[in-house]
Amino acid sequence: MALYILRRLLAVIPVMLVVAVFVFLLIRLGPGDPAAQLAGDAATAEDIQRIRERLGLHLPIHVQFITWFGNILQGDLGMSIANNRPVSSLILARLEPTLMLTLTTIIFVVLVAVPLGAIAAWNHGRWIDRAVMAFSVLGFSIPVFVLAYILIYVFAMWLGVAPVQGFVSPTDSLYRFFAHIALPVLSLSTIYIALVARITRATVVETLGEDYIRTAYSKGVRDRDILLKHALRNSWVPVVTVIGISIAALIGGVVVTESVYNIPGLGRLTVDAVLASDYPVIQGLILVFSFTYVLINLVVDITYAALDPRIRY
Amino acid sequence: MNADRTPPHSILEIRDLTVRLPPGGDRTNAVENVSMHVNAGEIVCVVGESGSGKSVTAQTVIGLLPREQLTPTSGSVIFEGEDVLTLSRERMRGLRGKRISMIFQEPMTALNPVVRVGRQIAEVFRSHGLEPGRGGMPSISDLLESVRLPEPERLQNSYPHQLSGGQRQRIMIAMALALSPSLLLADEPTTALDVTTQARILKLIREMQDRYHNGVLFITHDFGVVAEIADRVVVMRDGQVVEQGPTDRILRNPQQDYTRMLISAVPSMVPAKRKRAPDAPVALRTENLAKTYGGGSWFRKGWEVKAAEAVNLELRRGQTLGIVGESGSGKSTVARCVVRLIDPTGGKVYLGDTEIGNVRLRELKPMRKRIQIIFQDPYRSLNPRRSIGKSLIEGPTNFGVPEREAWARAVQLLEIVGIDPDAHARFPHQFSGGQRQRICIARALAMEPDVLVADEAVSALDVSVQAQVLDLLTDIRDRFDLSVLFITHDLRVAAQVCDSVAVMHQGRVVEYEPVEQLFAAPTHPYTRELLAAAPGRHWNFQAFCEATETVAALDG
Amino acid sequence: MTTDVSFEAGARDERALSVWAATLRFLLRNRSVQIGGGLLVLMIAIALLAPLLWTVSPTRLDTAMRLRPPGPDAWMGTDPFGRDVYSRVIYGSRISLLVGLTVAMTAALVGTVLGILAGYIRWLDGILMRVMDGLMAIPAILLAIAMIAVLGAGIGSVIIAITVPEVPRVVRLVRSIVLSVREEPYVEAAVALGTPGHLVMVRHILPNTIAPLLVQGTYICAFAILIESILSFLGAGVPPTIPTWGNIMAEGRIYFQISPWNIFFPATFLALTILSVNVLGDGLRDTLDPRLQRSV
Amino acid sequence: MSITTRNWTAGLLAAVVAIPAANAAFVSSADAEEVVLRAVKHSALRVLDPIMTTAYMSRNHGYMIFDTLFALDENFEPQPQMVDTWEVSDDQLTWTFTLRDGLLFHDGELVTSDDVIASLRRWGERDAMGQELMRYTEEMNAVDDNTFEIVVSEPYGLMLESLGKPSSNVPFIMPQRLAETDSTEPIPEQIGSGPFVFVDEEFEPGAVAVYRKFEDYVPRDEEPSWMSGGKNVHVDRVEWVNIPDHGTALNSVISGEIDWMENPPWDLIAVAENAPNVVGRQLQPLGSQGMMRMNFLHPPLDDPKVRQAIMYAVEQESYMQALVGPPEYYEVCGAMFMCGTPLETDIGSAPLLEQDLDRARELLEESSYDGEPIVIMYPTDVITLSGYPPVTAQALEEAGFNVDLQATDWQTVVSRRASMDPPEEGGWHLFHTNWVGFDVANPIVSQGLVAGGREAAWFGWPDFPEFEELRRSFAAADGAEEQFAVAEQIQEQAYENVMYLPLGQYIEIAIFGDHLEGVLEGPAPIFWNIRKND
Repeated sequence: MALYILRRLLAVIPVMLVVAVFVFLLIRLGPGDPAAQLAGDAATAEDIQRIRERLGLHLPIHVQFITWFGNILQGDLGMSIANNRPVSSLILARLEPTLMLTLTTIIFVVLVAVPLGAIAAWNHGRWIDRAVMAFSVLGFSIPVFVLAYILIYVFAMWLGVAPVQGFVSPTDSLYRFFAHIALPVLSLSTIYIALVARITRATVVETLGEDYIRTAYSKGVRDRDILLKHALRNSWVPVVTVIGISIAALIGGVVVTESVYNIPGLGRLTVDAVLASDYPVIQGLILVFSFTYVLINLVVDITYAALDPRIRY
Repeated sequence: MNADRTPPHSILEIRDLTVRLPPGGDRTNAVENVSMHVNAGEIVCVVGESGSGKSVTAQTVIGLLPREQLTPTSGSVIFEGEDVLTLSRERMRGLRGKRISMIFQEPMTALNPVVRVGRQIAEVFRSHGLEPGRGGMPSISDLLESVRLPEPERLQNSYPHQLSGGQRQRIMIAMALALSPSLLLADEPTTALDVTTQARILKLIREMQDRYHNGVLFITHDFGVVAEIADRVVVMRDGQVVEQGPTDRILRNPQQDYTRMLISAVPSMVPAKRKRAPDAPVALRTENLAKTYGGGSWFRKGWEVKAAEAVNLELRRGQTLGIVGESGSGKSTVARCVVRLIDPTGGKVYLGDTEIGNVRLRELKPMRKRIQIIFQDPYRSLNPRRSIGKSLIEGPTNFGVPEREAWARAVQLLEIVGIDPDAHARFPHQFSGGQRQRICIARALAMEPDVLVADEAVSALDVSVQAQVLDLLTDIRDRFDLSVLFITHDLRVAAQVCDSVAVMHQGRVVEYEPVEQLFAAPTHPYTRELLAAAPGRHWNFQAFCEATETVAALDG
Repeated sequence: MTTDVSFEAGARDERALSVWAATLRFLLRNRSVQIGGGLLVLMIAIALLAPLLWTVSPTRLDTAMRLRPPGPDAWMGTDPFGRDVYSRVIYGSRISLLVGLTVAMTAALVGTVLGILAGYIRWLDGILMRVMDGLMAIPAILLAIAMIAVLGAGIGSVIIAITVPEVPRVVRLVRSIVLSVREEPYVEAAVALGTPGHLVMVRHILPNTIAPLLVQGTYICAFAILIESILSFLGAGVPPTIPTWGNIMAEGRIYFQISPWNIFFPATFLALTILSVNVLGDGLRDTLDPRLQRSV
Repeated sequence: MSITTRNWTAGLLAAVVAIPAANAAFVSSADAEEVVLRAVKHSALRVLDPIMTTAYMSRNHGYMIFDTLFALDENFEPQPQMVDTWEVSDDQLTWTFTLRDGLLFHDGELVTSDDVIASLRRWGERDAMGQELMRYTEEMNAVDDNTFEIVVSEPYGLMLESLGKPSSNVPFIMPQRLAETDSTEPIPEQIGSGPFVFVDEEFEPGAVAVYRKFEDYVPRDEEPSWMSGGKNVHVDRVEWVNIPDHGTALNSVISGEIDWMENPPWDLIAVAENAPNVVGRQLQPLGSQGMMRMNFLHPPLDDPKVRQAIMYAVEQESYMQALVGPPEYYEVCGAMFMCGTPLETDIGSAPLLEQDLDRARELLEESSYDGEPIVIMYPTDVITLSGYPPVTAQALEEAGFNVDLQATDWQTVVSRRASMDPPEEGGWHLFHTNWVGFDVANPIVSQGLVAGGREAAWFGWPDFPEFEELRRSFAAADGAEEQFAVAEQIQEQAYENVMYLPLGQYIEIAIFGDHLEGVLEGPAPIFWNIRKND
């Protein structure tokens, strides 16, 4: 087991290296001169040159990469151009809202989508199944920002049952945390509920066709136990895989959702950084997001290995 | 066979049962007007080829027909005085596992892979409001012991994948008999098992039935098994009962042509007599052939499987060499190595005088046409997207045969293997399994090979079709003076087609003799065990009588 | 031996054609394919006929006519520059479908080539798949945003930026099909028949990828349309000089409360288009390849 | 189906319904005893150094934590703020200033003359008006801790106007150690002597900036007027929240989550004002001016005829409609120094006020223009700028130009507009921007009128030495009348050369809850003097 974990950990290295090279090249080859930006309206050519040298932008590109990568390994993601602060401190400051938003969303998605998918699978081919599938395909088709505006309009402006914007830390007030996070979570989760419900349904339908389900029936096992103890227990590997993989896509939704609901998280930081061409921040964010994604999927894999008796390593 | 029992009373009575198929199938009903009964203490075998409706019958009895696809439309299934077709879902559930239970064909998939087997057995009790080991109920260990499983305490904490196929089937039986049901349905419970395991499981079923005195409805396609276990036989075909009666009567004196045909199609254990030239040139030879898997990756150094080791075989022109073994014995590995679908890790393969086991793929290419292979699964052996004509000309055109010529040859070959040449533009799905296997043979023949490797080529076929394909194989061998390497798990088949047989066990050839000698005087204990396990070895099916010339020495 | 059976090439092609026709007929029997396909054909027709359908030039400004509600002059109202929302929405269908279809086809093509290489050339497999893993680790939208930042805003760069994150998924799909089909007996039989590697690939392995690619392609198409609208909405996509649905909504978003038509109409068209592609994809999957799952 | 569908559905419903029902609940502050003023600014505070950058957000931040020597009152008169008394020597060459007693920095140190001199020096490196002042300045000396003098080489009439310059860059006074930071690098910490203290730990760039009241601040006794007078703070805490989505921000003012919003989009002001508890007011007196700037370095815009053709092709009203919308918030105004200032005049502006495509085509015909595309930079991310370029593009096309409208973001415009390369090699022909009225209110501050060519002029680099001389004479002009006369001349020539095109004049409205009392007008947003009632 330890060897397996080690092997999986080592496999992370090439992936992250690819990400790092890609991100570095992408951004360094980009247009826009960060030094000119930093210098502002009234800057002279010498001002800009001085800033270039301060940022190391005058060095050859491979030297820049080595310096940059070395710094990253030490946890130094560089300085934000627009904010003149260490990127790592910017990201840390914005971590909590995004973390809470995504965690709440994932929990909500699992709580809603898995039962939905399971019920649909159990009623395979009947109206409730069709309704779930129709909802699912609809969920895939409504852009998150459209949904967000509809929700704000209906719940915040019209009914006045939820705040319009903002984020409150659960450590300040749990009640206000949930009040503020409710609409963002609803907007963000729709597409994932659609996705997870669909996968759950498909997996459970497939599992329900397995021989051991027939065995369970022949033993006289109750319907509920067949669904919960046999079908769902054997379906969670694909379901959890999808949840793990869709975290990458979730981040796309976070970018939009945080912008609309004014949640000061990493998604907002991303949009701000892009609009300000704040390349070090974009680099840092991509690295952090990718690393998180890889790590989560690593944990997912290791969990399977630990929990599923069939998986050998 | 159980004549000394108390007067039989009927546990199950099926009357005029008809189950409808969903519209659009090739027939309207899965089973039609089927009537049969099972008495307490009796094993009734339902025999039939695929599609005969035997499994549907069993599923109807236990109420496990696929929802909304198969519906009983008429007739009744009286179990202990109640018509199960009219019972509520919940009442039916109450019967299942308690009064009626079932075991299935695939022990590998019939157990929930993520639940420990002990808990799965306990679930039978709990689903009926009982607890194992309490209130007069047997404990899990008792049950495991009763099905002759070793170390019950340890075993009940195992997961299914940690057990062998035979052990899993025993767990299934323990589960099925946990609440002493009066009726046990066994749907081909030994078909997926190796022959030695099959013999033990059949023995266990008999034992258990002696102990619990329940009725058993045993579904099988194998008359060997029938001869081994049945008290009465019901023969089914296309959803209808052809004939039923006591085993002895059916086997000795079948009334219907179909029954006769089925019984006589079972190959004999007595090797067919055939003249062979002992000094024919060697067509294929292996020298210490070995194949080892694994060991490549830095992380998996410890993981290594020797699939085949030190295999020395010799196949002469015009002869058939059989490789017999159970699953995992390495027989298919050898087949794939000599055709170079996989690369051997040791030893040499000579095709005629040419070594082909270690040559590079480029040099191998001209040798390809001299050795061809036929696979087990007729449904996956032909590209479903290509017409069979195109499949047939593919090989020759690869070797520069003009397309027109290849087509002409394809037509000829289709005729030889008994397929209408006009069907060349059809696609594989428009043919039956047996026809496809014939087409595969034609495809191999189109290359005009010296050696034909048949890897379990008839194992997936129904017994009647199997007989025809075997005839075809023998026929073309003789007609084209082919050498055939015949891989099989079935001793009966080997006895009929092979000139000599190599028995493989755990990657090694344990015995390698001319066929008569091997069947008459096996020397290796494994060979003897294998022969002793063959179901129905006492019976000469072709002659509808008990076997006279048999491997008597092995009895007991 | 009768050789008068007709083996002429023409006859064979006819049969092959009829196979495709039969497949098409089979597909068209599926309700989802009917609904999704019908809707999509309608959208494509709108896109193709757009110049005939719009009432004024979609980029024509009339600042005196800004933010007018829907009425006889402007069927879907006007935007903050006084441009005609109806004409812009009609024009937007061209961009969305162009992006969706191009991304799907490019991703499928590039992914198939790379997938075959990965599935067939062992030493390349490791490297290629690590790169693909790396690409997949970067959230698609971030990757797209970063790439557009580098390539500059424009339809071409948006297409590239949306395609790149999709390629790894196709590569994985094709590679897994290649690896599994390679084990099929009929492929082994072809090898035993001496069929050269590239012909084995083209004749026996590649056809197996068509159905999954078709299904996956529709999902990619839907996803691409969605991503394009999100990118435009965030201001990181197609330049706002070109009326796309995302751009129309981005320009109208702040006036959501006083002129919801700026969001409502493009959103409806966007959702309908994505819906039609998704429904079509589901229908194709149900008929062609029920075991295939969608991935995001 | 007897499975637990019902339970699951019920749970789901419960989860949805559990979303709280009362609006007030979201507003209630965790720290109820503190009075917190929450404001949404027009953009995010990023750079905390108001000298290094001209960004208005940095200037606004400066007014929170720093204080100034002088400050402008509502009559455009500089009034002493940190300065207690001052005098000028008879030769008009030596200015002596004495600081008020008890001025403290947030770290508890006294404000000294050394701090002031260092601060002025740093400002003088960056700011245009500061640079002008430094050109005249011989030396700056600390007489004692509280007194300092500025010695100029010749009499300088704009001394107090410079020290009380209201908008970017404002000569804020900071501790000497901060003021010695290189002027291209941001100051390392936020210590000022202003009425608010910056709470660094709670600062999240792009999201929120937090200030608390500086308890030791000593306000002047005078009534507040614009940036001058007593800076009395009546709230404990001010939070600047950045909400990039205007609709969201507006809605949260209506719902009471936010107290104050700067510059909502004009179309939405009516929505806010219709809400019972929200008021809208113009706080910034002069308003702003739109500007179209051309590149004088490259053909065809180096040809005055082409520039004039553009002037005839466009008209102010379209720009204002596209940018602002409701007419009550904008004004068509040909005065380069703004309508409503002492220098207001409409001389030379007629071609800009009425579109005349025929004349434009005529001029174009006579000019050297031969069809090359005019590269217009189109920043799409700044709503107060994105209205202009499409209007220009359409007008130019109608006049017979070929137009290349290049969409990009404002940051790219900012770096690209500095490029003197030809348009086809990464340069540009034309861009638009806005100026706060005070920054164009006279020929000296107005960047667009600097005609010193590549070395001295603002982006676009017009090079007209005589014009430059004329502009200089404004600084030397004696008295308002003479100043006006010079200004008229300047404007006339500026239009002739098409130095830049004013695109109209608009005001910005702040909306805030009617529970705020004492909101002041001024050239920059003012957070002192405000009381928050319940």
